[in-house]
Amino acid sequence: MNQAASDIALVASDYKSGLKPVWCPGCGDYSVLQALTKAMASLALKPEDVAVISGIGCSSRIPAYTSTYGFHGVHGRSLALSTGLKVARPELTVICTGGDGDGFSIGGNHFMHACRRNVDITYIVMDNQVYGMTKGQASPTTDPFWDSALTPGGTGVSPFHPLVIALASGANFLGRAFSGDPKGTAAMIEEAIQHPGFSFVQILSPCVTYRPDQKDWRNKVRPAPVEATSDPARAARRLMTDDGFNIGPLYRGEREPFKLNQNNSSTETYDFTGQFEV
Amino acid sequence: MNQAASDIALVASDYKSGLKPVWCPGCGDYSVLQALTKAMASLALKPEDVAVISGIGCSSRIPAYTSTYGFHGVHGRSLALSTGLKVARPELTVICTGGDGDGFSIGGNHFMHACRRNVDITYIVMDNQVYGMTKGQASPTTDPFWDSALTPGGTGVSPFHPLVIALASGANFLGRAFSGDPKGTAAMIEEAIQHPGFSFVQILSPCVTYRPDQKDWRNKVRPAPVEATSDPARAARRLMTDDGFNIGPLYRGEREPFKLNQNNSSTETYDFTGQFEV
Amino acid sequence: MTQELASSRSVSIAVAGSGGAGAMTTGNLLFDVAAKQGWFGTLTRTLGPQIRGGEAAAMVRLTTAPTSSPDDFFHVLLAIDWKNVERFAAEIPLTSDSIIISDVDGGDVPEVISRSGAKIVQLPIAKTAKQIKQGRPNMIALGILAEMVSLPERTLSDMLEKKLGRKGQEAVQSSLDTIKLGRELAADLPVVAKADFEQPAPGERMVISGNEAAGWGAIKGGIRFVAAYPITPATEVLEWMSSALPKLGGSLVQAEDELSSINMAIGGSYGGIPSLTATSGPGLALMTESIGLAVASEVPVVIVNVMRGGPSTGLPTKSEQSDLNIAIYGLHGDAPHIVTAPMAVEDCLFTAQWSVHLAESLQAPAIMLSDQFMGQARAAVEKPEEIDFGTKREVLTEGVEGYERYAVTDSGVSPMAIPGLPGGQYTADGLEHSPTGTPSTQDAHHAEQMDKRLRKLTEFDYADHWAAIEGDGDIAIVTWGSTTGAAREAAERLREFGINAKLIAIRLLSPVQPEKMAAALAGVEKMLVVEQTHSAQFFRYVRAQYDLPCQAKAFNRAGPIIIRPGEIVNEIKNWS
Amino acid sequence: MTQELASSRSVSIAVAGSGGAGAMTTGNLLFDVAAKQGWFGTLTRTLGPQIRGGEAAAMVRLTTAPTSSPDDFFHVLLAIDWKNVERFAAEIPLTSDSIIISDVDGGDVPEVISRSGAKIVQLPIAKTAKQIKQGRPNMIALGILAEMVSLPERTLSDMLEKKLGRKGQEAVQSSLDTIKLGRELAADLPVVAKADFEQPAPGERMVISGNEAAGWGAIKGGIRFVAAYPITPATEVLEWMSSALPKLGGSLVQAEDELSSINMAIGGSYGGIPSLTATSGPGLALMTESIGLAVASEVPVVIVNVMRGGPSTGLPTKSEQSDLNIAIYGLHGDAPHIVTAPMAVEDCLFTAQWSVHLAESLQAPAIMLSDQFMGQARAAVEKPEEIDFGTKREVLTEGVEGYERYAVTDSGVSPMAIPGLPGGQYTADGLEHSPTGTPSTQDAHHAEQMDKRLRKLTEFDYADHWAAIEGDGDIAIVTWGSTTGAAREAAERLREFGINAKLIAIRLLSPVQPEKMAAALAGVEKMLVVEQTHSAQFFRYVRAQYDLPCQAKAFNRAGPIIIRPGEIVNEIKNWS
Ligand SMILES: Cc1ncc(C[n+]2csc(CCOP(=O)(O)OP(=O)(O)O)c2C)c(N)n1
Ligand SMILES: Cc1ncc(C[n+]2csc(CCOP(=O)(O)OP(=O)(O)O)c2C)c(N)n1
Ligand code: SF4
Ligand code: SF4
Ligand SMILES: [Mg+2]
Ligand SMILES: [Mg+2]
Repeated sequence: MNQAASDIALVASDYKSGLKPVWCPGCGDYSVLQALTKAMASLALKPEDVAVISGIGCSSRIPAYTSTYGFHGVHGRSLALSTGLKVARPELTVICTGGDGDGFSIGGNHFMHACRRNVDITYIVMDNQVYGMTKGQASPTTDPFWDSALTPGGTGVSPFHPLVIALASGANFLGRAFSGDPKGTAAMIEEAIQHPGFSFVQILSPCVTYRPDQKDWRNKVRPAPVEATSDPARAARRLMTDDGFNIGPLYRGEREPFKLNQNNSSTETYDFTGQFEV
Repeated sequence: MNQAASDIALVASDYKSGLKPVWCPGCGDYSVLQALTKAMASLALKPEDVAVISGIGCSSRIPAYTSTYGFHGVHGRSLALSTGLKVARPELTVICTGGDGDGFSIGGNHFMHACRRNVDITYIVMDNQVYGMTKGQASPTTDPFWDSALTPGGTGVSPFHPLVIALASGANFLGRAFSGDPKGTAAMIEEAIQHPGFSFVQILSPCVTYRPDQKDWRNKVRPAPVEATSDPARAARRLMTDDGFNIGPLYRGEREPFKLNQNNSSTETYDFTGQFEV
Repeated sequence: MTQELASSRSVSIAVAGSGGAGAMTTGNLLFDVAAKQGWFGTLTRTLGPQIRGGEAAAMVRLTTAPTSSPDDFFHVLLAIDWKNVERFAAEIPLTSDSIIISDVDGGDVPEVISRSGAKIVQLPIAKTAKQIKQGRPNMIALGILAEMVSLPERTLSDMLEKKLGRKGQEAVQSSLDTIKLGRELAADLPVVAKADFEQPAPGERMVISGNEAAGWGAIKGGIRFVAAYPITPATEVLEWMSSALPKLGGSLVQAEDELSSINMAIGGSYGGIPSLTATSGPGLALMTESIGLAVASEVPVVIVNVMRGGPSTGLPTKSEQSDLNIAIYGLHGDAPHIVTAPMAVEDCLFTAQWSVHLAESLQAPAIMLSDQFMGQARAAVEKPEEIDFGTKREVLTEGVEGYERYAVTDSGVSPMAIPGLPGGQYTADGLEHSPTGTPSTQDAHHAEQMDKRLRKLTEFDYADHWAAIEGDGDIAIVTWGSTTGAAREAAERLREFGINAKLIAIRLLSPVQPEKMAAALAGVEKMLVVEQTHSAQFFRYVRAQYDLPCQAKAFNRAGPIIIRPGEIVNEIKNWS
Repeated sequence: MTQELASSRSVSIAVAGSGGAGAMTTGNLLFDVAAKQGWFGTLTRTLGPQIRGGEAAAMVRLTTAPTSSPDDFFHVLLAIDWKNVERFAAEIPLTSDSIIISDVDGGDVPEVISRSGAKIVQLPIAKTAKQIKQGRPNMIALGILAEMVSLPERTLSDMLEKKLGRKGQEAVQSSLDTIKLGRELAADLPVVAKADFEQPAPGERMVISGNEAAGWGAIKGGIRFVAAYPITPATEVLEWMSSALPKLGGSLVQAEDELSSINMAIGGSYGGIPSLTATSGPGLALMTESIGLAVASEVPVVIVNVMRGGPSTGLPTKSEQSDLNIAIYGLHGDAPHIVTAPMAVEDCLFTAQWSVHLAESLQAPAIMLSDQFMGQARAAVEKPEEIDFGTKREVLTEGVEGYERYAVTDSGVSPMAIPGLPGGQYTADGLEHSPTGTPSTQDAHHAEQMDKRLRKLTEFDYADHWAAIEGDGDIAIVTWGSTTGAAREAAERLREFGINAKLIAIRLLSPVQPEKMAAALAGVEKMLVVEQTHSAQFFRYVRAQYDLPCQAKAFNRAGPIIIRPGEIVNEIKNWS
């Protein structure tokens, strides 16, 4: 981006790199990119102070489509990259992104532990209930009877509930958005970025290629009937009976975020010799 | 074991290999071994039809101390070993064992997904809220302010709640036991083995060496005030407010277990040539 | 088609087009019809970066006798359109003898293509297609190419019926009509020497991909349990097996990650059921810790690793042989295990079956290194013969007092008790152990178990499956994996030039076979080590592991441009 | 002590005892007091299988000049008791010249020990200890040994005060009294030639472990962020750094596993903060996929791998050099990176600092291979000099239009933008990419980025830090890591025998240095490659990577029995 740009107000398109996405026409992730860039513009974040981190998957291609710093890492490890970056460089805004396979299957352990650790990062998962990139296998959020070449007739395994796990693990902000509503999604991302500690946003983002049935989502989603609570037990009760289509902020926690390293002065010296004297 | 042995009733000691444990004198894991062997005796399991699987840690040494089949695998992967074994050999009783570090830190992803998958195995975690084997670092269940050489002053991270995560992920039986009560622990293991699907038993098993403060547990534990429920939402409410010292069965689920492979006849042949004709 | 352009025994054709143009359909139909006619050959494809439906090219080589080599150049490049063709132009080498066929309304031939000097023929492809209702340009293309290789109408229409039948009779008819117009267009080609082609060898062909063949071979070898985590380009091995296994009472579980899939497979095999997983570089990297567990605990397990371009996520859709190092050396500690590699699409069948046999017989993990090129290629080959390798896992058949799971035997293999057997109970362990399996840090135990685990591999009789050794001469082309095809064709061509070249293509990469290699190298003065890596991994491996009685030189290149026989011929001719 | 038993410049003493006997306390106090007196040397320990408090032996070598070699035999084995001594008897070699000191009431000397033919001296250790209130046999042992090496009373009592002071004056006094009785008991030893010892070189000693030295070196090199997952024998690197880092504004995070720790470190470093993680074999295996990411995305990161016995969980408390292969070859794809190895406890400091310098300068991962032997040994050494390697990470200092993160430069190093810099925004990628970082599967991009990533490593000037080359002659001992000590001592002894032997100990294992190696090998006719592996990994590595102008032979052995200088001397003497 242009150096002068930071003096004038930026709009969503300033947060796009201009690189043409590899996504299929109609993929929900286009709208997520739109929403993310809009949220950054609303918050007037300096692109150079933001890092968008991801793993591997269609959705994980998003960093390169923004004009911020980015890191397209390996499959499943985006939260670990994000944690290291944020702890080492607390002044940056760190946004971790990816898919349901990346985040909840191979990356499931980091998801749980990132929630617990409560480092001040925002995690955006584009949930399409499928492995898009590898051409259509079941992900943890896939319906047990969804047929695929790898698991004919379905996995038979009940779906993973990311919001419940995040809550039980200690995430500090939870929300669900639908990519078909980029405005609402942008607002949600905006709030998530601002909320201290670990924020998690599940975005229902249809895969038009391997899950054409998800066209239906548009008719299923609805605003969550009640305001987000800050009481974990109440949030748990709500989320456990939630059918997956309530949209909006669902939990605003008040946990103390992880204590970040606030002093990176590497010019200081310290003599350790004394420790090794006999 | 002696071949004739299967004709006469076995007692707990018949399920011990006689190998001297490497554990420190007073370690809680001795009582877990006692309870496990007692449970197997009560169920009159044939030692040759049982496999006790583990990862790495003090607690993970338990398989070799039993007279059943055993597998002391690598750190954190015991549930994957167990799943493969049970799916391939459904007629065996598969008992997975290990510690809080092995199961909830490095093994956390397999824990979540094993709960979801609901394969009929029993998972016993000897929770001492510390990495014993590597000489005293914080585990996921450790208090945030517990001081250690690796995290002086504590990790500052709120503890992982294994039973809540197990419930949220879909485990079918949940219980908590205290190794100081080997009889109750044996009864719990017995029930867990019998319960269909994935059963998880958290056993508070003190580390006398690195957590001498856990002597206190004896005074803290108490029987759970209410009967185990089969309603996940109710169980969630209870577990989320639980202080970690309620002992007993806490949830008896009714989910359909994972459909195991019921036909291992490898003598059958099938001609696939037709698939590749042009 | 002139003699210079295509030999009478081989023709190579590329069909390119942007997303939706249907180039792959054209290529696949052309290939299937040719196979039905008795042609041998290979079809590979190259894709743009789009997740789905972007530009693509089908690359077909048809031959009258079996071969797994690509040719040096394409005789024909047919471009349905030119969009983004620069993304893979380098993968479609042309000469001034080649013919470029493109749409007269499709714009100029891009410079990356035209600089080859190939003859350019512009035909009214799109316009002609419009003459038919729902007529598509890619069917015009198919007609042109079918005419060029003299494919009979009848075989083509039968195939169309078979493949497009479910779209309804109207669609089939429209395609046939369009193809017909294409055939007519071909008449306008400058020289089309149809009659020159030899008849392919008689017999029925089978069309199979390397990934399917690997899955099938594994099942023939006895695999009945698979744990799977998808990854390009290995997914098809798993997908094929998921439908095939239940037919034989086997099963497949989708795992949460590769750490899980390898351990599930080890668990199944510990239970006595031959087990497998398949992956590619990044997944293999995640598995190495647990493959080491299989080494130490002596549990057989097969890992099919379909290589793609590295490092890191690298080039997931492109081929390379650069996982050789990790497959051989990637386990921590001294961890002897088996590494095999098929040499061609159809050899995936043999080598997978053999790999299961080795893993089971030796109670050790076997990594089979396939690659994207052969894994995802479709090959027209002869139907396979039935093979039976005989011996299987040595199991304890009756319980014994004081059973020693890791007994130090002469062969190094110790009878394994399978859970369920009374009196066989033991605990498998990844810690170093005494013969009973009890953990031990004693030098004597470590030394004897290390010796035993190595000995069982080195003492085994691998018969002559360890390598393909063909021809004789003082020059050897030493290679492995999918470059074998090109190396074999190079050796043949060199012989035609009067240079006696020997082919040594290694199927068993680990353990090494020093005596057999010494015999193979007897009389060889120069060896050219051919491989598709950037750092000459195979060359260094050969130097490290074998005493070389001759000069050795590497001819290596990273992916994605495959090595072609003419390049090898040149290397050898210019080696003074 | 006779001249034959211990040279006047070196004495080796082992103290063994069962759990609770306090053998380690005796060994540590003896060592610290000797260090205070100006002795150099090393203390290592060996343990039984118990998690804590089982049988143990402290193995001390004291020398008057710096050395990192073990001696061939122990001059003295003092056994407080004999329980389970067979578990590590092989690690304490004795000769008929050695002295075994044991308790007269402690039963017969076990056969594994007595068969050495060493002189056996039985003293009333336990009984004498009982003369003092709370007197402990291990303090009698300390008295005996202190007398044997002429340690002054005053230094010893000061040290006791320092180490046991917190237990109260009474405890200290009781210990001192017990030691005194031990000293008196030593009078009954057959020959104690105290006066024969040379004075150690003047100057103050520092006592440090390799793991501490590695942590300190890393911090000197600039590491300010560490991600940690504990594993034996690497945990102390992390534990030491966790307290040290905050003093310099750095921080450490405990990760949930090694997959996380390596990625956290890469994340921190991507943010511009030099970052590190430490692990051992099993953990390194889990990290290789992501180390490959650091290669492809060109992010510096340091991985300290403290080797233990393999394969699999193996022998966590024993030393081996068998992670060489995985460190060099364990990444999938062609993934050039840095591998270094310190040669001794104190060299962990230098090599760690240098490894950070290399990783940062070359924007690549550096794996430093330490091992259990040097990592957990305590060494009495000279205080280190300050070193400054100068140049650091090349960063973009000002934003530019069209910034190319992966610009193809002559050096191969491209200026890296650090988040926060306006106009430097880019996306780091593990997929192959164009110079801007945009994913690309094009051959031209792959080739140029592969060349660049290799070139930046091969073109760098490693000065003469790449190896230690000492002496001259037509025989070379080529080695690396902690066997360097023994190799150096062997070369010295050979020179005394009139055989000119050259030491080549390699600190930079990757990238290879062909020209420097050729120069080092000039005139060498035979090289003995010495290493602690079962499969001669280093020997094969040397053959693979270097053109050897001479005969080469491996002298290798798996752990846990370390290689001793006399064995190397014999190998060379017997090499006809
Ligand atoms: C270690 C490793 N295993 C497997 C893969 C193959 N892989 C790439 S993306 C992907 C799944 C992507 O699914 P998701 O995260 O849901 O993203 P989507 O494509 O649906 O957006 C897999 C399995 C890989 N790249 N690396
Ligand atoms: C891959 C790997 N990482 C780290 C280790 C080191 N390690 C061994 S046991 C252990 C933790 C054990 O803790 P826990 O499971 O709670 O068992 P406990 O000893 O407390 O019973 C660790 C980190 C290892 N063996 N392998
Ligand atoms: S495959 Fe699905 S998720 Fe991937 S780009 Fe296409 S529509 Fe989007
Ligand atoms: S260290 Fe703790 S957990 Fe390990 S054996 Fe000792 S008491 Fe038990
Ligand atoms: Mg997805
Ligand atoms: Mg524990």
